[in-house]
Amino acid sequence: MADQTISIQSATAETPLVRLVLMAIAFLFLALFLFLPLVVVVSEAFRNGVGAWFQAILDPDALASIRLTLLVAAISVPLNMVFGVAAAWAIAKFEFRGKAFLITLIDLPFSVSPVISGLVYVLLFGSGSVLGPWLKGWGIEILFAVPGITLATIFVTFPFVARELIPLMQDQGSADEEAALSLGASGWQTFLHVTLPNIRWGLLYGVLLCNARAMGEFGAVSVVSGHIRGLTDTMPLHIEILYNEYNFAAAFAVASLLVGLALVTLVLKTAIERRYAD
Amino acid sequence: ADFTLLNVSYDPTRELYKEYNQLFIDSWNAKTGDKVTIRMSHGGSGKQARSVIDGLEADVVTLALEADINAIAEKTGKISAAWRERLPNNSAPYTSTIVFLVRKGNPKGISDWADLVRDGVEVITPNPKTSGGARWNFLAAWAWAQKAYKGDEPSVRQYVSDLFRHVPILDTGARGATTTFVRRAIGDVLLAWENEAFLALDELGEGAFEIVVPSVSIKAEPPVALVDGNVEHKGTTEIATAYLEGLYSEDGQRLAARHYYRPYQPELADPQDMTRFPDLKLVTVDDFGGWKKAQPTFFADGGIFDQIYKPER
Amino acid sequence: MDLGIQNVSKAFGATAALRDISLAIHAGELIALLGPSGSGKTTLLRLIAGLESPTAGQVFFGDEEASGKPIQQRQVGFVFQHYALFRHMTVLENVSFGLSVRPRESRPPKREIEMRAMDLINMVQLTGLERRYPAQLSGGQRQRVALARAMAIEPKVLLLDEPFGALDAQVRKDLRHWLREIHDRTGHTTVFVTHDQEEALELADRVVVMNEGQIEQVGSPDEVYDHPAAPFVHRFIGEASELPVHLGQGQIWLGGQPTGLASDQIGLALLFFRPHQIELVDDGSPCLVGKIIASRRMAGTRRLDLLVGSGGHHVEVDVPIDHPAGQQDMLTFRPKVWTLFPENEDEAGVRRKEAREARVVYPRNRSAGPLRQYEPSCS
Amino acid sequence: MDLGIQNVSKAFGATAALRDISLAIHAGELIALLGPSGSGKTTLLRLIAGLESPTAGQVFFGDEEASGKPIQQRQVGFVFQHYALFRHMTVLENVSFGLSVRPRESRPPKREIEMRAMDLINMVQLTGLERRYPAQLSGGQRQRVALARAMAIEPKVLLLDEPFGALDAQVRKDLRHWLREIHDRTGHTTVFVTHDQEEALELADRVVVMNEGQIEQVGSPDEVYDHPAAPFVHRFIGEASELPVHLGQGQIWLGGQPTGLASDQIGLALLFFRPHQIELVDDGSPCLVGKIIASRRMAGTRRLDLLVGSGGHHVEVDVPIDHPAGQQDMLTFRPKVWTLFPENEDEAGVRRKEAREARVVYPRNRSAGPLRQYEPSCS
Amino acid sequence: MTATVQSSRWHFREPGVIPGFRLTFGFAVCYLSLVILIPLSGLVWHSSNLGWDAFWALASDPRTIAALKISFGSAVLAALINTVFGLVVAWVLVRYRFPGRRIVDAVVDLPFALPTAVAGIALATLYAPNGMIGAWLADFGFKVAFTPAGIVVALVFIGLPFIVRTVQPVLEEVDREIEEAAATLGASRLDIVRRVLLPGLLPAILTGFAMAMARGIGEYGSVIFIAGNIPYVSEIAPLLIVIRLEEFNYAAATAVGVVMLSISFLMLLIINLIQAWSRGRFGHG
Ligand SMILES: Nc1ncnc2c1ncn2[C@@H]1O[C@H](COP(=O)(O)OP(=O)(O)OP(=O)(O)O)[C@@H](O)[C@H]1O
Ligand SMILES: Nc1ncnc2c1ncn2[C@@H]1O[C@H](COP(=O)(O)OP(=O)(O)OP(=O)(O)O)[C@@H](O)[C@H]1O
Ligand SMILES: [Mg+2]
Ligand SMILES: [Mg+2]
Ligand SMILES: O=S(=O)([O-])[O-]
Repeated sequence: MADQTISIQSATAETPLVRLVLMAIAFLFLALFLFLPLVVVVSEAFRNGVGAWFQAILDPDALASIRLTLLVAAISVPLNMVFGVAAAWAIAKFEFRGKAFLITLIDLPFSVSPVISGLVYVLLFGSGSVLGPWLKGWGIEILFAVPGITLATIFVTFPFVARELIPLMQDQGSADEEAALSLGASGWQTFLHVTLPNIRWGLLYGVLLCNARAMGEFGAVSVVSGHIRGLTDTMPLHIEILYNEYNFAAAFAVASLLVGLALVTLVLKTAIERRYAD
Repeated sequence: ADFTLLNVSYDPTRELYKEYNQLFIDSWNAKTGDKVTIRMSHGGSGKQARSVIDGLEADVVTLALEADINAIAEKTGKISAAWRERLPNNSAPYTSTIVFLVRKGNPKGISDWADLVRDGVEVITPNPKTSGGARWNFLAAWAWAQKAYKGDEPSVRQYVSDLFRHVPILDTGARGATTTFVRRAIGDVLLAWENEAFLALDELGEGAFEIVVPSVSIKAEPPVALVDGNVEHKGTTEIATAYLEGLYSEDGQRLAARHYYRPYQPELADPQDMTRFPDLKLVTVDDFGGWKKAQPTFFADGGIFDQIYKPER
Repeated sequence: MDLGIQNVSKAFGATAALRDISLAIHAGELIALLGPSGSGKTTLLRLIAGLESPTAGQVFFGDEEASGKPIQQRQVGFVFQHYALFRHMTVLENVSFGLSVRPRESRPPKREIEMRAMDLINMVQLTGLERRYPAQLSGGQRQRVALARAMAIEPKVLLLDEPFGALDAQVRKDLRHWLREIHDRTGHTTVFVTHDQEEALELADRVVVMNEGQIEQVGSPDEVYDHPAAPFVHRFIGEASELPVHLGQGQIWLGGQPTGLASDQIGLALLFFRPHQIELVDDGSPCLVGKIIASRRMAGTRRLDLLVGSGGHHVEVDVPIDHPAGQQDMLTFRPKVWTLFPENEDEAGVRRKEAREARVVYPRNRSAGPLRQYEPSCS
Repeated sequence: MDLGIQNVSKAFGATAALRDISLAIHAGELIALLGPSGSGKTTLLRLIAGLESPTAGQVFFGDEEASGKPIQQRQVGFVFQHYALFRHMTVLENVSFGLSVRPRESRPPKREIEMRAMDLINMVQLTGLERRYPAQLSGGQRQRVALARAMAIEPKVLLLDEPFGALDAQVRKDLRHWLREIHDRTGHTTVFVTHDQEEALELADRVVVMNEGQIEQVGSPDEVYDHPAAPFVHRFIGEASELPVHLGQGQIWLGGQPTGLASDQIGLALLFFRPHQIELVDDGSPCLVGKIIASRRMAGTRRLDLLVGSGGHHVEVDVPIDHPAGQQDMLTFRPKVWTLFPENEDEAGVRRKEAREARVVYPRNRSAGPLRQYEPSCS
Repeated sequence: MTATVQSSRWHFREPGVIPGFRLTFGFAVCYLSLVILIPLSGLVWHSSNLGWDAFWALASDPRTIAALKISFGSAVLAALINTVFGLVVAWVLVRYRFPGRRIVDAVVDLPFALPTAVAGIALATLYAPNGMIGAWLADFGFKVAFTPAGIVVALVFIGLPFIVRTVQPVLEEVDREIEEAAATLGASRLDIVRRVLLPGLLPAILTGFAMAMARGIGEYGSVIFIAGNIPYVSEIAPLLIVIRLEEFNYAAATAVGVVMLSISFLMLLIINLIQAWSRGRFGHG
């Protein structure tokens, strides 16, 4: 499009003025709601200099929270990924009754308040429940420990991969899979060699989003964490603690780490996609 | 042996316990040779109590309100019903009170509770529903009004109601309210824990704020208690008890004073620190019939606090 | 490998895609499944491949009933209409796929897989392109990769679903020859689907004409063209003009006029003939008379649109390109070759209606419009 | 409305899609733009519509230069290959669209818009379907909605880009007639794009044959078929067999053998003829001799693949269906109608290479494979 | 895969050759039940402890209703704002080429990744009367942070990617010819956008709107930092849940939760049904 010789106004493009206005609106909007918050986080993080930033990150409690966050993400993201792939396979490759209902259920966690997402596990595993004390009797801690935090995270990030894959796989249909089967491939080989490569970008994208959200979840985790410093505080919770200690620079330093991680993964994903997508 | 203690506390005690824990670890180690790790959990007082109720394995709770510990005792039975009698001063090793924090030079000329409902005055306090400190704020205001209106309940209600109409933001916790007042520069006066107010002066802007002491305030008694159910199970009864008792020791009391808490035994604290606490007339929660009565009357669902927020329209 | 289809039905929910179909395919044959859209061609092909299972009936591979055989073991090469090439694999990888997913014990060594794949790529004339990805190939090239891929597993049966459907007319034509050659060379039993009768006639040993889930006729191209077994076949294969006639007195009559065509039957019938199989009549003997309403050039001949008989039946005939008929108003002619399908009074209306609906309806003998104001005059 | 295209070029970046094209289209004509993929047909059509603007040259609407005219004011009806129907609008809404977006002052009242749209829907034989959405229509029906929609704005010029490209062969054929009728009835100036020569020949008043961004020939269907102006046209339109010959001594020679065809020119040339325009020779006179390598049924005739001459040139000819040639090994024949295009020694190789690349390459006179082991024997 | 002869009797799933239905469907449903359904049904069960009358009293409590109104109102408003501007953003990202486009594109997902509390704090910092934007707005007499408008600001941030990410792919797929066709029919650019493009995007917009809104209704972390949290004015429903919890009143908390959950679920279901309907009718997804 770029090097078209425009002597008449193209009917399918806006006038340069309109285009300018639209871009201005978009940029202004993004600036107000996305970039400036980003700038705030980063500038606050480095308010006291790079040294202070490193100090905040290398604080043992901060490191513990980073470790915990990574651990929780490392458990919940693969689980949700496997679920997402399985659900998308079942939904996209087969016709069965109640599909729309199933899809709605998969969407549901998006619309559940994080407070409730945490609460449901408190109700399920709290001392007042049947399950909690019973598990405790076996020495299994759910609430206020890694399992509870992981469960809450799984709940909140549940739909990301499936949501990304379902429309993609529905669009792609089953012809490739049928071809592979007719060539003698087993179901597993078909998935591995044919389906997976076809959905890799969608999968990657879903996993990245899922991961970013898993590491950033605050509300739900806050309810089930117990906020034990250095033990059950994830990064977002640690940020809150620092903030409440009037240690703003440190709070934003840890926050900037999350932002940085998110940005790097998102940009990386864009870059990879651009290079390898045909 | 190695021990791990979990102290579930409320927001403004972070700095105090950070120091006290180290103190206790060292002294316990010196005394018994045991290694102790002390874990802290901070948050709004009510939320912390709820976590313990839901199974957070706290060895000790050091909360903002007696009511919160009562709730744990009632709902779980993990704390003995007679917990208040176990330690001196109703299990409150330190007390505090509610003061006003105003901006430098006190531009609105606020000197007492009556000034808070003047036109154009904005008051910052957290939400009594979610913040322990805020309940003390509420009771202090109520106490002053009772005195001012000679116990005329409708006038008292009217005053408190007016007061909250001057509150533009109800943060969920004391720390949030402080941040709003200090960092966001919203409001003319912050109703704060005395220790929070001093901390704000120290940490957030030397010279930017002033403390105003009202004519009447309340003696806030943040209590501490052993969670028997948990310590028995974990075998930490002895050390947890020692941990709480240590708060009453000379070291403990001095630390409390240094962190702007009024020690139970002022004579044990550094006199230098004690000079910072202004004299003021304090009522206590017992004047409201104790927390067992005050909590449901004022703060339960449908209580007085909810009533004053009932929309008039 | 002989293929047997015995009383096979297939329903999708309420739609019956196939109704009680039986068909025997002999080893080494090249069979075309020909029929309009929705007639069940793809469904039948997928049933043979094992991509669908029949609602009733059986499919035989040789003497063996195939129902218990999963698709992986059927050894059918299936070429999908839109190729279904693996986009992330090169041509070579696509062609090697079938061999490389074999269980370890029967899988050839890597070098051999590659060699065999290269041979196939060679055979389909794509040498030099083996490192390309499907996106970098033209439609015709992709089609050939799909074929090579299917043949790599040494199938006993090769199934192709509209192999050239998505291609340009020109390319399609070229690939036809080439498919025939491949077939002749390899000797596979081959079944291909098409809705293009020209393709079916040109390519296949035998043509299976399908309609609404049923087989209307099976026969060699010549048979189905020259001796259609049903009106549907006549209409669908080759060009057809049809006239509702009645028979009696040893003659065929159109609207009370004798046509000069002999028949010893009696009753109502449909007369079918092909536009190019007519002779012009100028000796005044009984014949068909048509009002010429349009004339157009068709490669080597001139095609005339006529309105024939008092009913104004639309009919097409071909005349030599330089024939003066193009300049005249009326044409007198007689079919040289024709077919009669008897029909009784009640069915007549229905049949004609069906015939019209089978094709897209365009203004023939309907109301209004300047074109349809001519009243045909009869001799 | 006359249309004039004057020295128009169009480049997309480095690709020249059109190179210095000039063309005059007369009011009321039905013109076909015919050419292989990528030859610039769509680009030319879009230039006329104003969807693209030329890199150089001018487009005239009548006497008016059109460059300054925004597309909205050109009043061209454009029918897109894939219809580009508005899928969230019903058939009626689609057809009404053009009228309902007119500026208020020239917009007919709502009732009238609807009436006019219904008339058009009626004309394209879709009455009863006006409340349907495009997704609920068949391909052919969609095509007709697209046409009705384009005609609703009472265009001066109707442009159609491969109007039937996406349709079934059968449907395509039916719609052709119908388009011709519509054209005759409405008298629009109509330009349509196709790469299907049969369609162009059957439908158009004049055919514009395009190749690589240039016009190779403009003429009536008969002209371009019978008198192709260039080898490309001969190859592209109708079926063509070609042989590299040389001329001399009043004769045409193939590989040193006389062909029995007369020519008074001298030098190298390409001899073109059509498969059906041959005569069989059995009187021993000079002629072409071909080894029969394949035979297949084509509607009314039999098509033979031959290898001719010592070079083994691939050639196709048609013989009557019942001719015994089908059972023989060799065929002796002569073109009845033929065309010569001279070429000089240097170009010869290049030309033939081009010819081959224009189509998909399939095994003709290349290496290996059993089919190509025949050595043609000459008379 | 048993390829037994099937009669036309009722079956749960259409037969086919692709393997793995039982495995994937089974796993998906089990996992869904374990992680989502059982916990959620626990919620419903708990609220049922209340009994219907108490439940109704709570659900119809003016405070609850006010909070729900505020939550839904701000969520709707934020989703509307996002719809308008998200559409513009998607348009600009799809249709225009400018340096840094891919970075901007990537950053749109940021709200998914940023901890909500951080988002709330950052937005409060910006929009507070002494913040960068807040101070500027204050000059014009606008207050955003710590007013109901603050809730909307937070929810706009939270919901933005939902709109952009659902509209963007559909917009990318819009056939240029559709626009050209409209132009040849005489439609102005505005007409084309208004009457041809937007209706085509409607299902996607609707989905994005619903998702953004559903997410907004439940949002807690970011909102409490920037809303004033004043009962009846800027107290959101999730905060009310938290307040009930602080009162150790689980039943009441779950009751509010169940009301929110039901409304959200209903909304999602309706949207999915509309989607299915429009797919059937207009032939796109
Ligand atoms: N998976 C399916 N679900 C429901 N109906 C189907 C399915 N596959 C085919 N059908 C129906 O079965 C009938 C036959 O379809 P089939 O695809 O075999 O036709 P076809 O002859 O291949 O047509 P085409 O030339 O259009 O490809 C049609 O009515 C079709 O709608
Ligand atoms: N928008 C564009 N940008 C770049 N190149 C283009 C564009 N449109 C067409 N071309 C190029 O211009 C040449 C002519 O294209 P055009 O679409 O006119 O061909 P066509 O004759 O319509 O072919 P087809 O039969 O495949 O539709 C081709 O080489 C094509 O790649
Ligand atoms: Mg088919
Ligand atoms: Mg084109
Ligand atoms: O920490 S508070 O409970 O006082 O908010």
